This record gives sequence, structure tokens and C-alpha cells, in this order.
Amino acid sequence: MKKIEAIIKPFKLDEVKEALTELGVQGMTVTEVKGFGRQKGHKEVYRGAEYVVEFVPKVKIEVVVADALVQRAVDTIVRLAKTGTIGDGKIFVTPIGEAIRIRTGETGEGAL
Amino acid sequence: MKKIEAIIKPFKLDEVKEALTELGVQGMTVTEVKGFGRQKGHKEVYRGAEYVVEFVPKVKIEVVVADALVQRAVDTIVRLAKTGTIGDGKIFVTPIGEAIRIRTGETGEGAL
Amino acid sequence: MKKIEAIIKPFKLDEVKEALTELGVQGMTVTEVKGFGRQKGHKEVYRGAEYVVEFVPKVKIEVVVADALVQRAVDTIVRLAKTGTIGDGKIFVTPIGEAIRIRTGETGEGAL
Amino acid sequence: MGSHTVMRSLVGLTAVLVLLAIPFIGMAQEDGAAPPAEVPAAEAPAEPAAAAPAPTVDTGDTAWVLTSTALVLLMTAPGLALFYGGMVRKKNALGTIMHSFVILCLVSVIWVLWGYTLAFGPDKGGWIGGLDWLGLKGVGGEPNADYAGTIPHQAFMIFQMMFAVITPALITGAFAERMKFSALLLFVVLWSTLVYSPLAHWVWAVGGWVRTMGALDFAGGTVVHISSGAAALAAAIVIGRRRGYGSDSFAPHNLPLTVLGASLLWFGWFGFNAGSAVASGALATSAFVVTNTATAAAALTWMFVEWGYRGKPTVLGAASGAVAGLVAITPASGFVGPISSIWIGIGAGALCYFACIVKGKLGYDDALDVVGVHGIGGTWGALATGLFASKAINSAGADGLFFGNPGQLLIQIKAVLITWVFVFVATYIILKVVDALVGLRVTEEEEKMGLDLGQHHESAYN
Amino acid sequence: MGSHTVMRSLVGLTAVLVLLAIPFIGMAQEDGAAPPAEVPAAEAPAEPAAAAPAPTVDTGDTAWVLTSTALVLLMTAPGLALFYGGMVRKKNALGTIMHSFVILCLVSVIWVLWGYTLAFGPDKGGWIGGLDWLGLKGVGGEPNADYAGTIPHQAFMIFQMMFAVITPALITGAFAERMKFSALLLFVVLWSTLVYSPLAHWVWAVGGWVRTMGALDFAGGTVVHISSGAAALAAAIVIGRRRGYGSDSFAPHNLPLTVLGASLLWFGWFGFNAGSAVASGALATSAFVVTNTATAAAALTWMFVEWGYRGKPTVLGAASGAVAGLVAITPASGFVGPISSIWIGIGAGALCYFACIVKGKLGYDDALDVVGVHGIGGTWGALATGLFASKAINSAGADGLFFGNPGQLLIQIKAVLITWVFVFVATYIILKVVDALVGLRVTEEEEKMGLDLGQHHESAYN
Amino acid sequence: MGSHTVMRSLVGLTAVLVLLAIPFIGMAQEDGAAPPAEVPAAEAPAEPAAAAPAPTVDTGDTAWVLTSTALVLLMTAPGLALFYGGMVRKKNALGTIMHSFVILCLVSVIWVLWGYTLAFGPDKGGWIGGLDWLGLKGVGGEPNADYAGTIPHQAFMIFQMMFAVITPALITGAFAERMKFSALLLFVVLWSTLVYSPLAHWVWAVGGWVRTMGALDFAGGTVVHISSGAAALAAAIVIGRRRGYGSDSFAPHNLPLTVLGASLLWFGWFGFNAGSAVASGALATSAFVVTNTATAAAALTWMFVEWGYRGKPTVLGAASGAVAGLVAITPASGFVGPISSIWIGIGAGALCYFACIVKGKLGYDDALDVVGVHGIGGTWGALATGLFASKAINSAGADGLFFGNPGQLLIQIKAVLITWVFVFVATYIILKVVDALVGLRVTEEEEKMGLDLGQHHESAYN
Ligand SMILES: Nc1ncnc2c1ncn2[C@@H]1O[C@H](COP(=O)(O)OP(=O)(O)O)[C@@H](O)[C@H]1O
Ligand SMILES: Nc1ncnc2c1ncn2[C@@H]1O[C@H](COP(=O)(O)OP(=O)(O)O)[C@@H](O)[C@H]1O
Ligand SMILES: Nc1ncnc2c1ncn2[C@@H]1O[C@H](COP(=O)(O)OP(=O)(O)O)[C@@H](O)[C@H]1O
Repeated sequence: MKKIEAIIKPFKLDEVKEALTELGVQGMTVTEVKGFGRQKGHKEVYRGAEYVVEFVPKVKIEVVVADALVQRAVDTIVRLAKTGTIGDGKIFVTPIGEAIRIRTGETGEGAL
Repeated sequence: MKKIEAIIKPFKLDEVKEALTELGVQGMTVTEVKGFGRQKGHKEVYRGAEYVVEFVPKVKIEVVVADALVQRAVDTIVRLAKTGTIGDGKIFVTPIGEAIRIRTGETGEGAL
Repeated sequence: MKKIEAIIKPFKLDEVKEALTELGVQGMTVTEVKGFGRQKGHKEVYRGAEYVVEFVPKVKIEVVVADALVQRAVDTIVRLAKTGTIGDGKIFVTPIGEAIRIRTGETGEGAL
Repeated sequence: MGSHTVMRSLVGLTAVLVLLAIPFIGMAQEDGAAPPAEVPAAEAPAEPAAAAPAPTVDTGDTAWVLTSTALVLLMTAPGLALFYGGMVRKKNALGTIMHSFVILCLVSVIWVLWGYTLAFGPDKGGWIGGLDWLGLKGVGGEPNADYAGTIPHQAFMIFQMMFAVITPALITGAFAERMKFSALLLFVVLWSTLVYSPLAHWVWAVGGWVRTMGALDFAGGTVVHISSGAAALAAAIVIGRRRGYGSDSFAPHNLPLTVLGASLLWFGWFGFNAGSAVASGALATSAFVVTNTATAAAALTWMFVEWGYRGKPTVLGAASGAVAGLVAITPASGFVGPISSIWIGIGAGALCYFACIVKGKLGYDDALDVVGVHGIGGTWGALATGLFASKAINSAGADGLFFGNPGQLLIQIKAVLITWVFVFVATYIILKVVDALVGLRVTEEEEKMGLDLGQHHESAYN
Repeated sequence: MGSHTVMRSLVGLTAVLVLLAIPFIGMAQEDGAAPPAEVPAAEAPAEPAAAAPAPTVDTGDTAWVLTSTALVLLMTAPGLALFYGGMVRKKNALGTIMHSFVILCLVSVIWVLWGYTLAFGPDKGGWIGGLDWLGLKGVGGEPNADYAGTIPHQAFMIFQMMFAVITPALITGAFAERMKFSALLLFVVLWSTLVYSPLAHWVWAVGGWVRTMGALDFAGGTVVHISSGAAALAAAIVIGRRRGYGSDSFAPHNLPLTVLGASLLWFGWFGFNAGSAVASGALATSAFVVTNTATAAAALTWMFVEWGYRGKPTVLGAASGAVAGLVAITPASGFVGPISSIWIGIGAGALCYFACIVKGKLGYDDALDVVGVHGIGGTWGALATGLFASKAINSAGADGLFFGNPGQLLIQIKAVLITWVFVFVATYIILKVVDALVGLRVTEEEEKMGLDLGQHHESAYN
Repeated sequence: MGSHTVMRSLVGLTAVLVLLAIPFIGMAQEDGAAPPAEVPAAEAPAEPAAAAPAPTVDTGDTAWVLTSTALVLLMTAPGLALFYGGMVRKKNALGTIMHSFVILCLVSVIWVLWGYTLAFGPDKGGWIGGLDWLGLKGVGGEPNADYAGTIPHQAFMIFQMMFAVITPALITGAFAERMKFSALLLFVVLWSTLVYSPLAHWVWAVGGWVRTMGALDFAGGTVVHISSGAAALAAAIVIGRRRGYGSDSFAPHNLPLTVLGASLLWFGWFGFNAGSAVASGALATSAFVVTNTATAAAALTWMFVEWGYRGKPTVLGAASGAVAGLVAITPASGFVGPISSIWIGIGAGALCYFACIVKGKLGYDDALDVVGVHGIGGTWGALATGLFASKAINSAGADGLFFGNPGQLLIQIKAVLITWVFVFVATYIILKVVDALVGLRVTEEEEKMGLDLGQHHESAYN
């Protein structure tokens, strides 16, 4: 089992979710985050004072999948979240020691 | 050291927190997230247009504990976060390389 | 590659970000979280009813860096996020299996 | 499921009922409506003293009463809607706001069709108004000298409508966060017809038995505030506590909305109290002044008492105190002077604060403190009218205890008791009936999910 | 880049235009302004019948009209601003609010400089007002008997201003979430001058050809609502759909704001309709009563229809229904009685609900349903005036079909058609011109980012 | 700790002081209060010219002044409360809103007890009012011909109260996000008594020395706006900058609230300016018209200037410009015509924009730009009155420079200087005293945590 963490542009969320579902992924968890990177933030002006807001709104998808599925899931995300412009985001893959479904107590890949 | 990540129903947060504290856990970090899974979302209607909101509000608890405590912590969460209905959530366990307490610079299990 | 997760006091975010940038870190992801720990929360009073809010607003920084940079990044965060008072927060370091830049498909340290 | 079917049929029923009522009353009446004064009001004074001066419409008085009517509408929505809406949890924000909004709509129609004539129509034995003015038949542009001799009868009617609107809206604070929407609608139709209209008749109509008794209630201390407080107590008991009461946090989700609502209540209350003079002049001005003064004093009092008692002056406390002051000065507003009004405000701030504290000990869950603020505040105001009223302020009123007339206090006590008992009992019965018919409370799942999604398929914030 | 330069120059242009207009009109006129009545208004009635009674200012009428004017201002900002602002996505909240706010500012100045004289200045052949009152020259404290004989001419002027303000603000709902700000400004200057002022002249000015035809429009069913609806249809077609229309969620970001806005619209609409009596008295009262009744009935109808049709009564539905009711009763408000107003409200609630549903099938993206609510609601209201109008309510009006005069309905149909056709065509042309000059729509990137950051460098919530 | 004790005792002190003041003044006065005119106002005109016509209450004038009073109350809460509340950071939202709200309460009581008599009581040497009207003794339903001959004296009193309320509330913008709540209360009690009441006496009371000098201030340019601006400057200097000033982001947390507040200020300001005619008629109408026009022009000007200067037209800019225009037209509103008002608005928009920009360079942290908007805007308005005033608009006024009377400008300059110097110095001293007694500023920890949790144990949003 691996956890795939993808930080993407918010308006890409729905497409990515659909595609992952088609791939057989049964669940995922989404967090609103602020990203800092090569993509410039924006300027805000209030009563003459300018603030440069360097953080850009992003969405973080966390999805734990069986090892067999990792590569295809990553490829799917890359394909759908890509616009080709700076700020498209990153994917990080980390090992997961154990997974448990709270409702049933199932563990391992069966818990996903 | 391991990080336990539990995605649970929001109204279960307080009970889980209490129980973990009794277990000797000294701290944890909580994030509001949106979950997608077997649990159906809900319908919203605005001026005749229907939207199906597939994401369900969840809470993510992250707690890093000494290896000795992992199993008991997981069991505790399962016990308290369980309602027996779909959408109770998941627990993921991952290894932690190092932990540092910023205030003192302590590292390892002493930092928790 | 390692992921450094630092939970810090919100008003320290800007300083930490600046310092990490100077160190050569090119990007990071920030989430608003609620922390529970040794630091006491606060009391709120509404129409005579008192609520003790045990969760304290914190900010979680996630930054994935090349192994060579890990120690310096951690030290930098410790130095800048420290106020010396309870609640300064924690840093956790975890291994990252793979990193992908969505825009280009680059992988490994080059993707950061 | 079953309850769904019941609900549907209820919806149908209500809709059909309302629709049926209309042709029954018939449009024919419009012809019979007194035509508005032909002569433009403004010119009226130009022809002096032609025989017995038929009541003419005064433009200034009418301007003030129309303005006041609009102000009282504002009290219900958005005033009360936001005051309450900000105090509940996020997931119930819309459902709570909707209560006030839909009551405004519902009672507006009821009042035109049958509410007004039941309340103010020609008296039947002191108990109820006759049906002569069904569908506003005969309620037109000519003044009705019984109630307001210098404004169109319709102006008096619609000013009164806004009181009929806000009273049930106030009650909704008691059962916030758990009432089924269909039950709310049915409850309001019944309560407005069977409780509000009769009570308004007793206290305000010519011939009403409480009025005849000599009770003073300038702008609705008994009819509006004690009655909503007593109904709230019944409602909190019948519907039961919110899930999680005593353990979960019920912290208000948006206090700026609540302060906005409270401020709009204050603003609108000038229409409520000063408008109750149904004319523009010295009496309206006096009511205006004491309304403001009592409110300010009550807000400060609540704030200082809470500061002493809990260690911090809260914003919700100041806003609540202001509302308590507004409530308490309501019955007295046409009868007392400014210094008296300070005392009334101080009493309201302190009493209502402790009433809200005590609630926690009594165990019922009056979610937004309707009993504590309107019930207790209204009771204090009605009694205080018996203490501080002075004929020097309003020669048409009476003197209170402090001005040498202890008898007035006794009358006020009687009026208070009558209102509490009648409204509590009647409300209790109505709620039991509604519960039997459609069920008062949402399901456990809906309560956890919140009224917004559960009852309306909407969320307040996206 | 290029478009930036164009925009800049446009800004310059507009600014310069406005500034240039001022000295041109000249301050000299101030001397010529009729001095306000020397005699304090209040004393006027004291001297009875001196020869031919020169029109005097009535204090009560003036108080009501000034109050009404303030109420109608409140309708645009914050009323409409929040009603619309709450319905868009978070990233467009400020941009949407700004539309109403800046239109209030822009049209206020235009109306003083040239708008009022074009609309109400001495008639030129039934088509337009002469330029005699440019910069309000000659519009002073004396009443103008043609329009309102008991209030200062300036009071009538500024009351009318608020109608000129809200009409283009209503249109902005059609192109919400994608209109370029500079284009908006240019559009409003042109539309107000070339569409609103002429139309107001035709329908309301002495000598205006639609008025002469005998069409009844008490408070702006055609001039304000059909005209904004027809313009909205043209705008939705010319500017095209929002990106993501049909796939993304466009759920309202803050419904409590929307309910607040709708409630303030309701409150302010008493000024709109009852103020249109330009006097305080029986006619204003009657308009007030039917306005409230129709609104309540329409809100309930929309709610029940949606409940039956979709399974839940929504809060946005109730609020939308209320607005639909307000729209529909507008032209009829001075001519119909309370029972008729219930029917008008029921019709409005049902028709406008289905109009909003149907939109989805026609394919244009009228983002906030201006066509469905104002276009259809206004059309229904104008026709309903031809059905329900009764001389028993207003002897200066006419009877409608149900009161024995089918001819009135035909006149109303004509007025409706004239308005739809004229406004749709004229708006279409103006938008094409504006598009050619500065471009109507923000860039793709700005649309994704939202108007707040893209057009104003601000965000609504931090 | 120590400071806690001090605070507690202060709280006690204030409470006790206020309470003590009441019986001292005594309820006995209520008997002495002039009974409201027995004759219903509406009938008065019916009996023409009986001997020397005792001043009678005009219903229209009274309706307008009561409406105006309610409108000015609305300006403070929720108007200013939300305008300011939206501009601060989320953690200080409630604390900021509370400032306006509690000042409304506090000054309402002070004004009744001693404020009004100090300001408008029988003159003592041009400097202060006598104590004759302590606790409103003798202020009743009869008109006071000195100030307003056609409305009850109490109506004039409470209209003036709202001015006394809003002035200190305006100042709070200067020390937002760091003022200790107990210090605020003490400051307001002292400032209202020692600065506002005297200044109002000088400028507006019969016999006041600045009034006698011939200075024109129709609705409070000096008394309200320059005075709050000068006090704000002193406050910003004495209390020091917010932590993080110049480095952290102080972006407004909720701009829709700010626009809502600004719009309510605009709406309420019609009461402020047009109500200052203390009668309904041509003068009120003229003030109404120029108020609206100047505001619109100022908002557009700020927006265009910022657009040119910074590249984007901001929503906060337009709202700020509107407030600047409202401020600037205030002293001139009863004396100038509509074209003049456009120029006054343009000047206000541009000057106040640059004043806010310049602030950044001067180094003091006037958090919400009270100096830039009210100080500079009020000064420009007072001077502009000396330029644009015209007897053709108000024969009771004077001509300004552009109408041939340069002397008036000199008088205006004098009045401006007097106000700035007196208020700045007096405020500086008062703040130093308050600082010594209870400390002006919250602790570092509380400032970081925010006023909401630190001072009130509440949070705005949950
Ligand atoms: N080293 C990193 N660690 C964690 N998150 C990162 C890192 N680098 C970038 N990100 C996240 O990825 C987002 C996109 O990165 P950015 O540099 O803007 O563009 P791109 O991915 O196209 O190179 C950032 O906003 C941030 O949220
Ligand atoms: N593969 C997964 N990776 C990450 N999070 C998941 C995954 N599957 C489920 N979740 C999270 O767990 C929550 C509950 O899952 P769900 O399938 O609805 O019910 P259950 O856990 O009872 O099977 C989801 O809302 C989502 O937040
Ligand atoms: N075991 C843990 N696992 C995850 N997060 C933790 C843990 N302990 C503390 N934290 C986070 O660190 C924050 C600071 O911890 P706290 O005990 O208050 O102070 P300190 O770090 O100074 O000892 C907490 O608010 C919480 O967010």
C-alpha cells in the first residue's frame, strides 16, 4: 500500500476524482491548502496599501491504494491535472504501514 | 515512532480526543477535510438546479506516537469512532523518521 | 527525499517561509490546522454558557526536500519558529518514495 | 417513508387550505372597500371646519405609521432572522433564518384573510372579533376612529400585521436546530389563529376583556413578548433538548450576523414602540426617547453584570441586553419618562441575564433564550409599567405605584398571569396536536446533518 | 497589454467626459434655481385660501417621499448588492457587489447632469424630454404640479433617480461572474442615457406616448422590471455562458447574505411602490398593503411549488419568490385591492419558478435569473394590472378585465410588447458596441481566478 | 493580575458612577416634564391663527425628524460597526464591532443624564450649556423654538443624541485592533463630556461662541468629522502602532460586511444631513439631493484616481470614497446646490485618497483611516462650505467665496483651526490620563490572540 498525495489546481478536482473512480479507487480525502512555489501569487490592494499574497489556493488529494495500482493512479492524476502552465502541482508517494477500516476493523488492502 | 492518521466523522472528534489523552497521548493535530468514499454525499438545490455534492465533511486526526503505543491508539480510535454505519472512516499508519520539538529542540520520542 | 512536516504558530509562517526560500527550497504547501497539546486552549462564553476550546489554531507546513537539505531545513524551522513558549510546535520527518511534477512529468529530486 | 408521505399531504393540505380560503372570501369585496379619500390628503386642512369634521387622514401621521410598519417588518426579516441565525451552528443557519422569513410570509396572508378581523373586528363579548372584516372587507382608506383617527384604516391594519408576524417568529428561538419545517408551518397557522388573534383582541381591541380591566400595554409587552416567552417555554418542554445538549459546543456560528440582527431590531423597534402612538407627535417622540434609553441602559447592565460574574464583557451579552431592554420598555413606552426608562432598562438587563443563567439549571433547552429574554423581560416590563407609569407623560394612561396608584400594579399582575397561563396551555395543546399529526422533530440523522441540508437541501456557505 | 491600454484610455475617457460635462452645464444655474419656499412648510396651512392657492409643500407628503427615496436607495445597495453577491461564487462576491454599488454612484451623477431632463423635462413630441433641466437647472424647492403637487420638485427628481439607479443594477445579474468592469461602466452610461431615460419618458412623462396610450404602470413594471429583464436576455445572449456552465457547481456562496438582501429589497420596496403615490395617505397605504400581501403570497407559492416539484422547500426559493412577488405587484400596486394582490402573488410565484426552470433548457446563461424573475414577473404584473385594476381602489386609474374593461388588458399587452422589443434591440446594439470598443468579457484566466482578484485586486474574505 | 484588579475596579467605578448619577438627578423631574401637547398635532392647523400662535408640533416635520433619528442610529450600529468590523482582521472583528455598539449604549445614557444639557442647555458665556436640563428635566413635548419650532423638544434632543453617539464611535477606527476595552469605556465617558458637549455648544447652541462668529456647519462637519479626525490623530500617536505594522498583512477580513456598512452609512446619512433641517420640506430635500450627489461623485473620483494610480479600481476604494463624500458634504449640505456638490464630492474623493496614501509615509498607524477620511474630508467640507455656500439655496445661510463673499471662507478657516487644536490637545490629555489609570493597550499576547478572545472570550465565527 502506498499513499499518493497530489497537490493540484482546485478546478481540476472533479475531473481527477472521476478518473480515479473509474480506475477502481474507492475513496479519497481532500484538503484545501495554500501552495507556495514557482507560480506567482497575486497582488491585493487595500486603501492604498499593497499586499503580495504569495500563497495560491490548491487542493490536496490523499488516496491510499494497493501497490499494484500506484503507477496507474499517478499517471491518471498527471494526465488530468495537467494544464501545462506553472503551478500544476506535485505528486508525492509514501509507504503506508497499515490501513484499517473503522467500521469493520478490516485491515490491509481490504480496508481501502 | 509512527504517525497514525485517522479520518473520522466530525462529531466523534471530542470522544476520540478524550480517549487518546487518557491513553497518554500528549498532543495531536486536527484538519477539516472532505471525504469521498462509499458513503453517499447529499443533494443541494438552488433555483431549480440540482447539485450532487459527493464530498462529505470529515475530520483528520494526525497523532505521532511511540511504537509501543501504536496498537493501543489504533484500537482506541476504532472503538470510539465507530458507529457501524458506512463512512466511519479509515486509519493509516506510517513510519516517522524523526520528530523534533521546536521549543526545546528535543528529538525522538521525547519530543512527542 | 524526505517530507518535513512542521506544525507551527500561525504568525511565524511568513518568517519561516522566507528563510526556507533563502535556503533554496522552491516550494511548500501550507494547511490551517487545529492543534491539541500542552498549550492550553481558551475559554469562550456565550449567554452564560462557558465552552473550553482545547484546540489552538496552528499552521502545518509540508515541504519535500532532497536528503542533503533535510537537516538544514529542520534547523532553520526550529530557529525561526521558536518563541520559547509552550505550543511552538513539532517537526516530523518522513521518507518519500517518489515525487512527480505534474506539469512536466519530471520525477525524483528534479521534480521539487 | 411514512413520515414523508404525511409531510407531503400536509404541504398539500396547507396549500389547498390557503388557496380555498381566498375565493371563499371572494374578490367581490374589493368593490365594497371604502374608496380611499377622494380629496388628496394634503389639501384637507385647507378647508377649515366644514360642519362635523369627518375624520381626515393626516399626511404626517400616515407617513410615520407607514414608516413604522416598514420598520417592524425589518425587525422580523432580516432583523430577527439574522439575530437568531447567527446564534445557531453553521449547519442550521439557513433553517433558522427561514423560520422568521416564512412566518413573515405566512402570517401576512393569514392576517389579511382572517387574522385581522378575529383580532380587531367588531367585538363579540370581549373574547374575539367578529368576521365582518374577513379578507379586509370594509377595511379601506377611511380612518377607523376606534383605533387611529388620523390615518387610513388599512394603515392601522398593516401596522398591526407586523406585530402578528413577529410574535410567532420570536418563539422559533426555543425550538431552533431541531424543528421539522412542515410542523413549523402547521404550528404557525394554528397558533396565530387560536392564540395570537384572541389575545390581541383581549388586550387591545375596543371591548376586549383585558383592556376593559384597565391593563396598560402600550406596544405589546403581554401580547407579543410574554406570549412568545410563554409559548417558548411550552415549546422547549414539548420538543425536548437538542442532541448533545450539555456536552457539545453550541457556540454561535456568526456573531457579526447576530449583532447586525440586534442592531436592526433596535432600529426597527422605534417603529414598534413610537409607531404605537399611531400618530406623529409628542407621544411618539416620548416613546422613541424612552425606548432608546432603556435599551442602552439594559445593554450596559447585562454587560457589566456578566463582566463581574464571568470576568469578561461579551458582545453577545451586550446585544442580548439591548434586546432585553427593548422588550421590557415595550409595554411602558407610552407611559413613562426617560429616568424611569433607565430603571426599567437596568432591571431588564440584570433580570434577563440571570434568567438565562438559571435556565441551565432547570434543564429545558430553550435554545436561544426566548423565555429568558422575552418571557422574563416582558413580564418585568408589564410590571414596571404598573410601577413607573405617569399621567404626566400620557394623560390617556394611568399612574403607577410610584406615582401614587398601587391599583395599577395589581391590574398589571393580573394581565401578566392571564397571558402566561392562557398562552402556555394553549401552546402546549397545539404542539401536541401538531406532533401527533406530522411530528415536531427532525430525524436524528437530519439533526446531525443540520436543518439546512436535511430540511432544505441547501447549505448556507459554499 | 493591448486590452489594458484600451481599458485605461476608456477609464480616462469616461472620467474626462463626466468632468467635462460639469462646467459645461455650469454652476451658474445654482442662482437660477428656484429658492426653496421661504415660508416654513409647516406654517403654510395656517393661512387659509389666499387667492389661487399656489402649490405648497406638505410636510407629511415630503417626509414620506424622502423616506421612500432613502428606502429605494437601500434596495440597490446594500439590498440588491447582497442579494446578488450572496448568490455568486466566493471568488466573484466583491465584483458582483461592486456592480450595484458603482451603478448607484454613476447613475446618481448622470441623473443630475442629463438623465432627469431627458426623462422628465418638457416633452418633445412624446419621445424624449427637452434639455431645459440640464444639471437640474430650474429644478428646485417649488412643487412641480405635473408630477407631484405637494412636495418639492427636487424630491420628485431624486425619488425618480433611485428608479433610474436600480434598473441597470438589476441587469447585472445576467452577466454576473464574467463581465469586465470597464465594459460595465461604459454600458451603464450608454444604457441609462439611451434606453432608460427615453423609456421612462414614454411611460411616465406628461406627453409620453405610451402614457398617452393609457397604459397603467404605477411603480415601474415596464420601465424597471420588463426593461431590466429584456436587457438581461440580450446581455446573456451577447456575452455567452460562464465557463463550466452545465458541469461545474455554481452553488451560491453565502445564502444568509442573499436572504439579507432579499429582506432589504422587501423593506425598501415599500418606498418603491407606496412612495410612488408621491404623497402620504390612502393611496400610499393601499399600495403598501398590496405590496406586502402579494410578496408573501408569491414567496409561499414558489416555496410550495418547488416543494412539490423537487421535494424540498428551499430558502433561496422563498426569497426568490418574494422578489418575484414584489416585481409583479409593482405596476399594479396603486390600482388593485388586497385579494387581487394575493392572486397576483400566486401567479408570480408559480410563473417565475417555472421560468427559472425552463431557462436551463433554452441554453442561455442568465446567471442570476433576471429574465425569469424581472422579465417574466414584470410581464405578468403588467398584464395582471389589466386584469385586476379597479377604479374603486384608485379613481385616477382604470378598471381591468375582471372589473368590466377588457380594453385595458389590450393596452397593457401593447405596452409590454413595446418595452420588450425596444429594450431588447437597443441593449443588443449597445452591448455589441461596447464589446467592439473595450471587450465585454474578462480573460479566461481572470474568470477562473474570479472577478475579485482579477478586476479589483481584492478578495472578499481573508 | 494587577492590571486585572485595576480593570475590575474601573468597571465597578464606572458602573457605580452611572448608577449614582441617576437618583441624584432624580425621578422627581418626570412630573415637571412639560406634558405633551394635549391637542393631537394633526388637528392643530384646523384652528387658524388664534392670537399669538403658540408653537405647535407639525406631524410631518416630526415624522421626518424621528425617521432621521432612527437613520442616524443605524449609522453607528450596524453601519459603522460593520464598516469598521469588516476592515479588521478576523480575530478582532467582534472587538471592533463592539466599540461602536457599546458607545451607542454609553452615550445614549450620558446624553440623557448630562450630555444634552451641557451641549444645548441655556448658554453660559458662550462656552457651555447650564445644568438646567440635567436628566432631561424640562425637556418635553413642547417645541423649543430656539432649535426647532415645529417638533417636540425631545425630538430635537434625541436627534442630537445620535450625533453625540457616532462621533466617538468614528474615532475607534484609529486605535482598532489594540485598545483595551475598559480604557475605551473610560475614554468615551470623558471625551463625550469634556470634548463633544462643549464643542457642540460652541458651534450649534444659541450663544455658542463659534456659532456667533458666523461659522456655517449644517450637519456636523466640524463637530462630528473634524473632531473625530483630530481625536483619531491624537489617539493613533498616543497608543502607537499595531504589532506587525509595515510587515504583516492587515488585509480586511470581510469586505462584503464593509460594503454593507458603507451602504448603511449612506442610507443613514440622509437622516444626518436632511434631518438637520429639523423639518420636512424644501431645505431637507435640497440637503438630501446634494448629499447623494456629492457621495456618488466622491466614490467615483476615489475609484478613478486609484485606478489610474494603482492600476485597479477597488471596491474598498469606492466604499471609502463614498464615505469621504458623505463627510465632506455634511457641513455644506444645507447651503449648496447640486452642481457645487459634485465639485465637493470630487475634491473629497481625491483629497481623502491621497491623505490615506500619505499616512503610510508619516508613520502613525491610524488603522482605519479616520484622519484621512473624517479629518481631511471634514476639513475640506468646512472650507468648501466657505466656497460654495449660496443664499439662493438657504436664505438663512451665507454666500461663500464663489458667490462673492470671501469673508465666509476666513470664518470657516478659523472654525476649522479651533476645532483641530482644541480637540487634538484635549484628546491627547484625556488619553494620557486614561493610560495612567488603566492602561490603553492590551497585552502583547492579547494583541496576537485578537481582541475577540482576549477581551471578550468570544470568537466571531465558529
Ligand atoms: N518542495 C515542495 N514541497 C511541498 N509542496 C510543494 C513543493 N514544491 C511545490 N509544492 C506545491 O506544489 C505547488 C505547485 O508548485 P509550483 O512550483 O508553483 O509549480 P510547478 O509544480 O508547476 O513547478 C505549490 O503551490 C505547492 O503547493
Ligand atoms: N483509499 C482511500 N484513501 C484515502 N482516504 C480514503 C480512502 N478510502 C476512504 N477514505 C476516506 O475515508 C472516508 C470513509 O470512507 P467510506 O468509503 O465512505 O466508508 P467506510 O470507511 O465506512 O468504508 C472517506 O470519506 C474518505 O475521507
Ligand atoms: N504527538 C503529536 N502528534 C501530532 N501533533 C502533535 C503531537 N504533539 C503535539 N502536536 C502538535 O504540536 C502542537 C504543539 O504542541 P504543545 O504540546 O502544545 O507544545 P510544545 O510543542 O511546545 O510541547 C500541538 O498544538 C499539536 O498541533
